[in-house]
Amino acid sequence: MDFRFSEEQTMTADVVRELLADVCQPADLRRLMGEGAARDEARWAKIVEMGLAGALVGEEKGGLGLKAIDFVQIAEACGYAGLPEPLVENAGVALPLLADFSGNVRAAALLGRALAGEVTVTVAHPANPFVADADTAEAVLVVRDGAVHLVETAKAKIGAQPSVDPFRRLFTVEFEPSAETLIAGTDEAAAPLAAALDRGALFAAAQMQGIAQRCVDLGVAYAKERQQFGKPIGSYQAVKHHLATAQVKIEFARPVLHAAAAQLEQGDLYSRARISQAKLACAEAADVAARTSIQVHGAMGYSWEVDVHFFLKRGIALTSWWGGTAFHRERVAARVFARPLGPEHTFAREAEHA
Amino acid sequence: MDFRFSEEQTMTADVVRELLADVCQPADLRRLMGEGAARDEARWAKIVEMGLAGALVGEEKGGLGLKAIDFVQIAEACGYAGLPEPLVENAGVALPLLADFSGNVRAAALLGRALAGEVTVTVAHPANPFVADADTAEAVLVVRDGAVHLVETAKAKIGAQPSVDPFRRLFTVEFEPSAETLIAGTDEAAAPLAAALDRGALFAAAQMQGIAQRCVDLGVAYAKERQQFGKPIGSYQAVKHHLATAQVKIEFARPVLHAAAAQLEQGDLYSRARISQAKLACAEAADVAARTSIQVHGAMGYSWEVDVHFFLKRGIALTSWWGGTAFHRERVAARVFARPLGPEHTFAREAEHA
Amino acid sequence: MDVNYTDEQKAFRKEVRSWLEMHVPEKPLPSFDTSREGFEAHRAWERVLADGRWGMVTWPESYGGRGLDLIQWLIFEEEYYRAGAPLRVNQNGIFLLGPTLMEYGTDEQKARFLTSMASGDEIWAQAWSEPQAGSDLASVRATAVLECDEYVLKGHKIWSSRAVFADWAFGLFRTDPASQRHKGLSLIFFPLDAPGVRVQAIPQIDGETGFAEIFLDDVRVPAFNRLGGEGEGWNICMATAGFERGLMLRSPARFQVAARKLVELYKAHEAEVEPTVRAAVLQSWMDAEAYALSIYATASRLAAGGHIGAEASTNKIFWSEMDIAMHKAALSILGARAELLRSAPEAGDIGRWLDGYFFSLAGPIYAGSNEIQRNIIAERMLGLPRA
Amino acid sequence: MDVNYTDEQKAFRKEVRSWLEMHVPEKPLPSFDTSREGFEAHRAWERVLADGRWGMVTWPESYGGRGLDLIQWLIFEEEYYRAGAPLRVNQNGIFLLGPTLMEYGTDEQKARFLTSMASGDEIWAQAWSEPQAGSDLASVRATAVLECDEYVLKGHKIWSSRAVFADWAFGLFRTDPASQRHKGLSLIFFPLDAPGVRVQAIPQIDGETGFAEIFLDDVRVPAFNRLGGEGEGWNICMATAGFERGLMLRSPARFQVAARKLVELYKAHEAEVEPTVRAAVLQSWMDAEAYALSIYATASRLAAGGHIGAEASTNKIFWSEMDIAMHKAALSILGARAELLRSAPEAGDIGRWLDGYFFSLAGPIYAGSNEIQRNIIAERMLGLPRA
Repeated sequence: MDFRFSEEQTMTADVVRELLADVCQPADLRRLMGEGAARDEARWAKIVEMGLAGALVGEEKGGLGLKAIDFVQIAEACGYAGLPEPLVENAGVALPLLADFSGNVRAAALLGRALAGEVTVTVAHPANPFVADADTAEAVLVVRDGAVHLVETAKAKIGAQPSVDPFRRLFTVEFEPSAETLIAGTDEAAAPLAAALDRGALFAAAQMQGIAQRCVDLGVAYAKERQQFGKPIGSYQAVKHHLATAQVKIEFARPVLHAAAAQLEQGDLYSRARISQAKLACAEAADVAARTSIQVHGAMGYSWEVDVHFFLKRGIALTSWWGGTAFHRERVAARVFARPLGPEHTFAREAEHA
Repeated sequence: MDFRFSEEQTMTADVVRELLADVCQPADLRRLMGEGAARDEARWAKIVEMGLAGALVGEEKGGLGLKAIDFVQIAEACGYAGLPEPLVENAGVALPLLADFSGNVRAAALLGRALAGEVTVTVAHPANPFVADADTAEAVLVVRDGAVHLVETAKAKIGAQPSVDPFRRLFTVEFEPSAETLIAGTDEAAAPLAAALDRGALFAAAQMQGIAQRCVDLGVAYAKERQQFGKPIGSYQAVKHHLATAQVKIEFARPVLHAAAAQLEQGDLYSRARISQAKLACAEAADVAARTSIQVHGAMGYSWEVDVHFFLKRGIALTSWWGGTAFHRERVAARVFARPLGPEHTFAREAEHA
Repeated sequence: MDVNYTDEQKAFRKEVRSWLEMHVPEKPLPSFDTSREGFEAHRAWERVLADGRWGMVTWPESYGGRGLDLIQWLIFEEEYYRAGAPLRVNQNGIFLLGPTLMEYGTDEQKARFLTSMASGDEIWAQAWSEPQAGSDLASVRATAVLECDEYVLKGHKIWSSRAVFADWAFGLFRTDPASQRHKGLSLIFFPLDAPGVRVQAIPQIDGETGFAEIFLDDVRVPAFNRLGGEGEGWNICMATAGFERGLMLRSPARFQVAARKLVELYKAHEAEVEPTVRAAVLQSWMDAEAYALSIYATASRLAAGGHIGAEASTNKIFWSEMDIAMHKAALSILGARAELLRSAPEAGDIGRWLDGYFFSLAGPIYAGSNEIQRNIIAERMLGLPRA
Repeated sequence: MDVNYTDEQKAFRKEVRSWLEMHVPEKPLPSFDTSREGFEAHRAWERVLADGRWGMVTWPESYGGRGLDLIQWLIFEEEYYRAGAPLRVNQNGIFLLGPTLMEYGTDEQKARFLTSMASGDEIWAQAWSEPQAGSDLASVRATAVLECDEYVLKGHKIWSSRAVFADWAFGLFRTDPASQRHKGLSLIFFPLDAPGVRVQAIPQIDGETGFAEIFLDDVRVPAFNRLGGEGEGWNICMATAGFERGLMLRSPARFQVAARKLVELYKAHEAEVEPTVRAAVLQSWMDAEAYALSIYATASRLAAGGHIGAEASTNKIFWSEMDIAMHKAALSILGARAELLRSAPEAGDIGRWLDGYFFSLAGPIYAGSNEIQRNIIAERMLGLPRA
């Protein structure tokens, strides 16, 4: 039992964090928005160079063989930066799912190109009504009646569903299911799809955790600088207490998020409840932090000039992404009402209670 | 349309308020508690003298013929004072209910004595699991299978159910129902019992409104006096904001309470929803105000020495008295989901929509 | 206490309702904040209202009103929102400045400004804040120097609602250069097309541009444009702000209509929605009703000759928090669709809830932040000592 | 990161569990705050614990401990609460003063006080607050004057937990009469039965008397009873308070057991309870788990040589608010029965939820009010300027 990240885990995340601090500042986001482009190709090239596409794909399949716990801080960093490019959805969810079907020739071939960073893949999972980044993806893993189809986007009908978040690119995907598109039947697909949902929810939570901290940081920076009644507004108790309340939410979402990441591979009722708890806790932290930050910014908070709105919008979107509040609360309920409770079960796993 | 109290309404309430300010201060409560007596006979005599027992009984039956709107501020005053004696339950609920059955000889005889202030009556209504003040009451109106029985307490088995609130005297009542005890069959009893519930809930709400204001007032008085870090704690923004938040709850419970009182006689889905809304809003105000007051009192708030605890406890008790949160929320839902909504329906009544 | 409408009030409601049924545009007008076209469409609507003498029913007939009391105003507002009639583009004029003009203006000023305000011929922006004077409004730096019966205005105003397209604005200026804080400020009107005025829109979080910055560079206006005495600006402005927050800025009917729509949205999605949302929906309805009832209480008191008190502050806190809660409930119901733009093919019945949510987030901030309001309540209502 | 217990840790859990199964009293002990009998029963239990060397597992063996790390301490606590073992009557000693003594005490002081503390032979009260020194602890007025190797103590302490029946107390005294605020304070121990000490119980809202006032009138204690240097009391006391709030004062296991009981209560009444309560029950479980995980993170960091930081403040806010929410949820489930005393015939399974609720209301207040904690978080964690 050592509930701390290893040096290696922290170092990898630091590298991503530093890169994003360099190339993904609000000014960069504004520039991209001005250009109306789907993604910043220069930034994406740098991210691809880091070789993280195969982070969660087993080494025997050409990936890095990392686990969710190794990737969770990277996803937090993406949230903190408001990264528009699909590092999290591609490397965190789509590729490990694709790798689960690498017995299929088409899947294996696509995986090779995706691991090399040549293309990205996205997922049309029943947990989400839309598909993210389908316009820039080479192919979509589509679930249809429980089975998984691999569909080249070029052969599908992609319909844009514009989001209020200028960097969320959502789509509906229509295609003709056939024996050729099918890569996994219902039975074979069930476990990988459940794992994909777990990863999707976990990394959405991680991004919201990053968003929450960014919102507090922006609020703190403004509160130190902005003067009213002859003092920085950050010296008023009301402003302090609002920001402290948001930070407390963040502090107690963090260990849940990290435990969820550490337990994800269990793939049981316990780990799923923990992931869902993390999703709820991080969404709450992001919500409180974003609203607090807007409030602290005063009238500025309502303007496009201030950066908080990027994070407010992303937080709203991710709250319902990979399952909303009701969905995740029920996953928690499934564990709470059906399994033993109490202090000795904090890190419980199904096997021990079988 | 004139949503203000008449001078007469306010004057009557002022008289009660002044009497209670005189004879029902926390020091009086502490004295009574020390004596372990059911009620303060001297104080009760003064209350009886005011002739309010028949407030809500029609003039043709020997009462004052007042309406709920005339009595609501009196109930608020009782809450504010933490009055132990059953003015509200006797005059506000039991006697108007008894008067509804005054065609019955026993009921009529009892009503006469009760109006004269010789005895009190209490109600065993299905909305409450217990009966208040059965030990000092002459008789209980008991509902059994929808019919109403009038039972002399001397002939019933009274079991004490001690409450954390030293001045709430709760009981279970057992008796032998018979043709003699029966005073109203199911059909005849339905409307009077519904009206009793409405009055019970309304006046419980009114008492909680008084409790809420008392808690804020106690907190304010302490915050002005108590010094920390060289200043009265009431000059700190955090303390101010807590108390202001509680006061806002009170300000927006008040018009709901008064509208509910004004509409009570409608006896329809609209007035019932308004009464239930008042119950919920006043309970919320009392809860927030009591907790805030305890918080403002600091460590003192946790001690028996400080008066807030009387009001905290009464507030908790009244929150579930004459229907709890779930019950009243469903009465609101019955109106919201089944009747037209919108600004033109603020003072709607069933008849207009028939 | 009497919660029944009089026959006269009932007849009035009927009259308003039938007039609105005949005149309210069938299709919603385009936003008055995003295009000149939308702005002018709203101005045209103001003229239609004025023609029917519905522009400001509480004003004296001589200024285009009907001399009605506040209860009738509430009835009018209820019917106005019930009918889904357009937002009032001139709200800064008719709800904020108008009542203040009525109280502090000279007869000449009233004649000059009120009639054109009620008719929609002149639409007003407010110009309270400056970059360094937000919550701390008393630290206004913009100056007005009197030169032979003309003020020369200089300064930088910000968060001026409607200023992008409006005709006139009113704001605080320091007329005594040696003065500090609340003293030496005057309330002065200026035309937004005067030489030296530059207006720049502020893009908002919801993509609209309802606010603007105003740069004033030696703008000359006649001294006639000063409301009240020199140096009395702060007190007059507080009276305006009190009235704004207290009663007219947020008509209760607006929230009752929003609550009705929320209930409709909930009913349409009841099967998919978790039970806690149901409680939030019911709470929203209750809050909107509580707010309406509270305004009825205030209006009854004012109609009987009372004065507005700390309701200004309690109302502000209540409606701004209710507005956020209502929109959050709606977003919960919409779930994953909440983030879509209304133009998205799958948007369905998402309506304007998300924009409304962003807008609601500003509620605790503008018209005096809720922090300031809580201080006011604590100090003026509860009598707690100043810091 | 490794969230699996080692074999050694598993074996330790097993050992704790089986010892507790054999030794925990079958019937709950009477409260240690309401009677001497209950107090002595708890002291006896402390002696049983000490005999098994379970008094304070993290302490060195020389003082009756087992020299275990904080993860093992957590496992012990989990099993302790799981077993429903008695509350620790000596928590002021073992959780607060003990660790501080270990860090700042001389060898002689450790030998004198730690062993008798671990054995339960000496039960400790804390004596932090004074009537005029609550949140503002630095305004302590009690004095200690050194006279030939003895301190003469004078003053009035309040809100001393356990002081009614305890043997010893520790508190802050002004040793430099000319000093102001934080300076010139020293941390001094005194026996509660010394001549000149008068203890008076404070009846509490829940009817218990866990707190007392202590009046000190020329109480003489040897200078040996001062912990740390003269004038160092404030810093030492802050270290104690940090540790108290940060880790030991509220064991996560306590809340996890409460959450389990809440879920059981909910299940027993599911049919009668409205759906919003279900969400509150689930939230309580989640919060208790979040708190436990957060303590695991801190314990792991400390076990690896790290220091406790602002967790002290964030933990305090979190557990105190969680505690209230949990009890409120329970009261919602109990409905009209919530107000009954446990002695009422109809009380049924109401348990101690109402008492617990009253107790929880004090949570945001004691051990440094949550207002103070938010200031600390804002200033020390977030770097906001002091007022």
